[in-house]
Amino acid sequence: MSPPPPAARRTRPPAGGRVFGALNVLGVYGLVGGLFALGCAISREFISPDNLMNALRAVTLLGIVAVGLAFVTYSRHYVDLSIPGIMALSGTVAVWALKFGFVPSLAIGLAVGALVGLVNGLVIGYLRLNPIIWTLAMMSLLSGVIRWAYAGRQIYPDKATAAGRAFLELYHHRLLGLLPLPVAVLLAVAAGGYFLMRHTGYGARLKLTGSAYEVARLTGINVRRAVAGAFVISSLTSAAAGVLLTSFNKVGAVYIGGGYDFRTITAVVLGGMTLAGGRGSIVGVLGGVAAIALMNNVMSLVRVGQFVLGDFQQNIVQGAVFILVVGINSFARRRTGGDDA
Amino acid sequence: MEDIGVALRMVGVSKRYPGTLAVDDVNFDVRAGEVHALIGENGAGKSTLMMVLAGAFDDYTGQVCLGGTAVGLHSPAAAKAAGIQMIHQELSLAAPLSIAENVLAGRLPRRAGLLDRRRMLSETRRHLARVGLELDPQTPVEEISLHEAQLVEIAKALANAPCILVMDEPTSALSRAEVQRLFEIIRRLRRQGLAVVYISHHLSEVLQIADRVTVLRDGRKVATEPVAAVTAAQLVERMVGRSVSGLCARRKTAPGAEKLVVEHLSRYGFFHDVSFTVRAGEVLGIGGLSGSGRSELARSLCGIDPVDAGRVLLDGRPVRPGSYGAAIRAGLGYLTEDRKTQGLALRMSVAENVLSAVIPRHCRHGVYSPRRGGGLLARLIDRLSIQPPGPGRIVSALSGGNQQKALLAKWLAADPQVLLLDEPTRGVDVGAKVVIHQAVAELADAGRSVVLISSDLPELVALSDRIVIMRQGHLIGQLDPAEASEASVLLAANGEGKLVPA
Amino acid sequence: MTPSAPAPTRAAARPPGRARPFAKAAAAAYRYRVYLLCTIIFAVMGAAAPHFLTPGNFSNVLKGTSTNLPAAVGFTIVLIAGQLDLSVGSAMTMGGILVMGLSPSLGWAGAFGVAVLCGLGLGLTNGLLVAKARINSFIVTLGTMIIVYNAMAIYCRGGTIPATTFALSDFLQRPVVDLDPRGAPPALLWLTLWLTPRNLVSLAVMAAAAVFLRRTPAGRGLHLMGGNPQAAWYSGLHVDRYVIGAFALSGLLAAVGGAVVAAGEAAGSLKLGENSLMTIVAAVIIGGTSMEGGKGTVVGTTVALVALTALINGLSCLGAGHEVQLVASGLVLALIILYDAYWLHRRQRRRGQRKDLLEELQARAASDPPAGRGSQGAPSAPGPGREGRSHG
Amino acid sequence: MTTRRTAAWAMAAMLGAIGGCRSEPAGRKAPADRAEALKQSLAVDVSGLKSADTQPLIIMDETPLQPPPRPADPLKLPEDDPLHWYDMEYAGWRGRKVNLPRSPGDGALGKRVICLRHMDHPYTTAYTRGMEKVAGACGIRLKTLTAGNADVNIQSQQVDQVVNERPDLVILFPVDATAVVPMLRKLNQAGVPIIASNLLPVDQGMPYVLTWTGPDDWGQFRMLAREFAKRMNHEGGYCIVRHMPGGSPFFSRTFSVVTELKKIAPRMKCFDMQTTLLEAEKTAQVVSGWITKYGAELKGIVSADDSGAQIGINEACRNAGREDIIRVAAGNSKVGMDFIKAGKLHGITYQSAEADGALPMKIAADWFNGKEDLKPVYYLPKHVITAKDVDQYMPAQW
Repeated sequence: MSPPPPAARRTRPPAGGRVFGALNVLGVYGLVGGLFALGCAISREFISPDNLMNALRAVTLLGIVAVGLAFVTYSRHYVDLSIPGIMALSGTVAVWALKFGFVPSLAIGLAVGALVGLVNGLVIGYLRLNPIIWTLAMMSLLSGVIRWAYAGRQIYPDKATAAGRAFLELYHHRLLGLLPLPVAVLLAVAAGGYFLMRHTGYGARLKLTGSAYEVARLTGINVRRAVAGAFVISSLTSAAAGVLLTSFNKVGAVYIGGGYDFRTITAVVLGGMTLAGGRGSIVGVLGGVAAIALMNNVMSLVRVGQFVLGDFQQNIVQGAVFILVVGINSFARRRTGGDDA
Repeated sequence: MEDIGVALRMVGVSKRYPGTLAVDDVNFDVRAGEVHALIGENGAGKSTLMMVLAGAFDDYTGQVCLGGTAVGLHSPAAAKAAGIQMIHQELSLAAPLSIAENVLAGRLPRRAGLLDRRRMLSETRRHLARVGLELDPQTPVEEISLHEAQLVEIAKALANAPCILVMDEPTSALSRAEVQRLFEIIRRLRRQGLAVVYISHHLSEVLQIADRVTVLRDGRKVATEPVAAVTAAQLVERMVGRSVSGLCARRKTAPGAEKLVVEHLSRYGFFHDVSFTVRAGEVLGIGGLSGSGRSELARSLCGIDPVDAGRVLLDGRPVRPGSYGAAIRAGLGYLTEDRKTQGLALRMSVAENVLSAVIPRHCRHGVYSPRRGGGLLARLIDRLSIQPPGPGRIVSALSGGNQQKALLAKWLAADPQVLLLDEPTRGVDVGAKVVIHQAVAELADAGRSVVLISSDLPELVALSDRIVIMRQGHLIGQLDPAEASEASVLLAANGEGKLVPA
Repeated sequence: MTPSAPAPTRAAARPPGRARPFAKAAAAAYRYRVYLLCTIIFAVMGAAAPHFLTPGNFSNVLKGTSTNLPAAVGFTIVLIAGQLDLSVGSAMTMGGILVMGLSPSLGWAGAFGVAVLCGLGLGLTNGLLVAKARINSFIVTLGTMIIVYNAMAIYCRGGTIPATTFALSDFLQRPVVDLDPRGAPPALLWLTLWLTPRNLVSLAVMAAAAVFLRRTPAGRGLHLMGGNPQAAWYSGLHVDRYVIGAFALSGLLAAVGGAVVAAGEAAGSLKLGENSLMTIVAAVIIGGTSMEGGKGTVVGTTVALVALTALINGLSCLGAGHEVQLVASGLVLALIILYDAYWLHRRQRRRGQRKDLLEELQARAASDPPAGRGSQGAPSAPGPGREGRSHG
Repeated sequence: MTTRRTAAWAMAAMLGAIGGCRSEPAGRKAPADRAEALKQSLAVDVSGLKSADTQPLIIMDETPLQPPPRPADPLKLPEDDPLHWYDMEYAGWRGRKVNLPRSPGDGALGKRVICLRHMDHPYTTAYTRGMEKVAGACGIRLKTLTAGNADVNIQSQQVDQVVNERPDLVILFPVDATAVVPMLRKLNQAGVPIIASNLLPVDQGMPYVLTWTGPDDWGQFRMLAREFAKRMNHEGGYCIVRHMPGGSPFFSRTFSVVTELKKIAPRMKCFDMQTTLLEAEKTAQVVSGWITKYGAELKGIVSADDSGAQIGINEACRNAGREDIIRVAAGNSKVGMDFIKAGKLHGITYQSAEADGALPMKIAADWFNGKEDLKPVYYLPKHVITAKDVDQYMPAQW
């Protein structure tokens, strides 16, 4: 989308491939550390486990989605704008499918999400359509279809059935009585994502595909499949988050997951995943998510004057920090001799 | 004083990149009405020096005088204003725009502030005619072929009526005839008093067109002397800093069994009805002019591009068409001619690039650990003497020659039964060339088959056991091994040689 | 080896030797796909939807178009420059809210001035961050989109700012030639009813942009820059200035658009530009502007915008719900870009084919059935077309 | 791929879309004779209709409207003075009207009514359901348009469309209380009778409408505030989760509580108020922040919505182990009522979505039948649902 700068200006980089990566990750964790210090300075309550737990809870689902989207960004396909649609769809379908029992409904929910991801993957990976535009169209289609299917109603899990109750409790379920399920899912997804990206053949192929598509193709890598895979992964995590969010909201409705598209890409990029593809890591992405969590939390603790629309100020600060951090990252990368991607 | 007639003089010019000193205190001058060749191995600083002229850097040191007056070339605009035009190695045309708008880029004719289309088109036609192109100026550049594009690039440079013309490898995609036409143009311009700087790896071209030649090595100037006074061998010696005994000894091997059989392979509009065989331990050279369909043949052969008719057999088993992955698994490999955009991921390390072709081999139960490839990697780096040897190096930090070695290493790592080499030494310095030639020879001696596509005739003749000739999309036959020589290849490629059926 | 008949492959089924009867028509259809789409929508809706093909509704469609048109034009310019501007929606909102908020104190002219200047400022900021700080435009404009929207939310305290008088609104909405809808002959109404100052402003903006992009050296330079920044740079163009300029224009136009809309609706609200971005992106892409830069026309964008608006409007004439409109517009966008991809694929497949070879192939296809093609002539025998041009 | 095939594709897309359209219900044919038509129309009795929660469908607040005297400049007064909000609360009460169209007086039978809704939402779905019941009973042909996702521009376009289609009456559910004024004016000038609904337009808009019907946000939130105060024993700090910006509830459901509590329970203190766009997650985050920030001093939370936002609030309280916090909210969604039954919510306003949709249609029918002396505003009755009487409002409407 944004064209390469004149090569003549691009300085010849010295050694050090993983320097950038490390630098990005360090960068975002530096931010996290700074926010942490700020929080401690601002109020005593900040450091309390309750508060930190709240901060974490607020971004658990965001984290789950972000890990998936990271693969799309890593493959140099920017963003999947159909994420909110996938979340709403999988959640709603899961509620509808409760009549087949609890586990089947979860399975069906995830499957539907993955199906959308597969379509995205096939169209973008195999037909080479622009990801932003296609997923935009897909988003419009999905939100239309959901409204159409449920005629503007929202559907409730039936409390009368065991499956319904189980579904409503899903979000609050605690593994071994202490670890909240969403957090567990996040940890699992993150670990899986990290392993997949770092330590599998797929990860290596995806990296080459993301860094240099043509090269990957002429190395005999099935680039189309690699890209399609990224979209399927992203849709799967979105679906999982969607089901959890639906259980949290106690209803399946079209507005579930709204705003997750841009919030997620913000977290991913903040975490040092460059839109140029092939760079960044899941660890960094988690850092980005943590940074957003702390930013919100700290700002909500600031005692600003009464009767202000605190939300708006918070967003402004977030937007500014976002641009700033990414700017510093790309600047640092240029300085260390990388390209401006 | 001696500045009389000197169009350009560069005094003590240096340019430092982070890490390296690319150009180190170079003095260089061109007289009006002379062609001054600039040669040297890759990474010797030729291109950097000329980019200084093109105004690509605002941080070079030293002095540049044009016609005796010092000028600062800190932006391309400044360079253009000073009458310096550059023909770039990698084309600088905008694909979606029309030829006309590319040729007249930056100086479109205007009437009453608006664009004057009629004049734009007529002017463009004139400029295209000079380089012998009859194309509609309104055709988008994305729809013309590569060598047409290169001619457009030249027309674009000439359109700006420069007083100093810098040509960086202008002939890489041109056919012989086109090269000759280009030389005619250059000679005419020289008579008109234009000062030309000519950068090339083709010593033959240099000796043919240049008046003086300057040799650079490691960013320093080694020598400047009139072309009449030097031989190719001497120039090579100065470039590499050591004497090179004949490029590569002619190999003699007893070919083994038939390895690769190509039957009536066609991709409509690119090459038709091509049939040949390659034996184990044999190097089959494919001669021909640029645009004769050799690369297209190679790409379709290993499934990168589609095949419309015919088939390919490896060890008697047909290779699934249209799937490069399958072809590689079957034992084929294709080393692309376009290193920068198709061969190497410049952002990634040498190790990652070299091992990228053998990812599955280093996976155990789904776990990929490049470390397993460490030994292989070290061997290859050592065998091809890739400099600097660090596997963690980012590829873009390597010189062209070493990048090419890395690219070859990638395919040696994959160790295919049949390796197709497309211009394996294009734009590569002599030192790297020797290494690559040896590697190819060893490959064949190890019983692998090699298909060599090269416009470098000495290389083609020296390395190949057999040479077949392609012309205008047809394989028109094989040279009699007895009398294969640069000359015979050239004649055959131009459709005048005598051939035996392949 | 014996010349055996070549194994049939999937592609061999249709040798390009055969002349394709519809080639011309298909090419034209692709070339003018936007107009085609627009015509189809008008035809279908005109046939199906009550009250659709009436002067009143036509002007209604154009009003809907003009709402997003200036911003869409700006977006097109940025896309041609090879960048992306997600902040157009917020810029519209800003223009609208500022005009309404400031007009009591500064008067209409003053308020417009300030609003437009703010738009320009936003654009410049985007441009500088992209060109000088070298941050990806997707990221920059995503950030400014959020910042500006929330700044406006604070400015109008989450509410909506009404106009103090209806005078300007009436002026902007009333046709220049004001005929009585009941009395006047429909033919005249068709011509005059949509000629409101509000629409005219948008049309003027569009026309100016079209001339700028097609007929001025600067405009062509923008294309060059988007198509190949390096080439532009070597041709002595100031690439950064073009990038900044493109963003500045986009911000400015979006603000103008927002301001006009707010003035016309006699109210500036946060929701003004909220849903514009998606519509604009869809329209610009359907209009044939390429995400890779260097390619695109504002006329195409305009027609596409008309088509989309007509689609939505027609559907609601049919009483179709929001969901149907979403599905329909999604489908149209999807189909168009699939169509594009298909054509790109075909072009790349044919790119670089040699004329002489194709002619030869046709000659053969004429002379004998494709099956026997393999056995035709020993490879070394001189065939037809051999001595053609030295290159294809 | 040829021209024809492309065309075919596009056609398929269109027809597919058109296939899904809800076409207007036919409605009974009105007899030619006006008197006969009127007689038949008057014969229709809708009082027996019930909404999904088995409550009567046609309900309205009969108490006469008597607004207090308007202060010179309300906005000069402090925000916690009820009269600061005078123009918002008593919008149009003074009943000033401009060129209202006369009733045709020939009966509702076979009349065409268009309803412009602000967005797709379960509430509006129930709202439309109620409206359709009445329309069906009265033989009125109803067509419903939705302004996209609460998009002012689209609503404005749909208003133009209505002007173009000239129905017998339009029921308008504004996207925005202020931005709707010019639209009302335009419809009024075009001679289209308007009944505004649910969202009370600002005062400047009221002259153009026959009347307005909807929930009495100010009134019922005062009622809710009194219930809230009672449960808080008239002391302690509280916070308010606000409605979406842009609508009147954003202010009414906030400041009616603030002003009322200032009057009846001066010892209660409002710590903080924020909009969370009614999103559960966001609300949970904000409320958790409040609980951390104000700790034990925070005794109660008022919410502008008992579904999404309330879920967030309860989540936060549950996580912090602060089930003791007193919670009241607006609207009677299923979620809210379940919370009431579960004791996690102590009071919600009864706002029957179906009745909200039925009332304007009923009044439209009366107007068609010749009833022209309409009140400037018709409120739904005010009531606060608590654990005591929640059962009689089940099953919830949405």
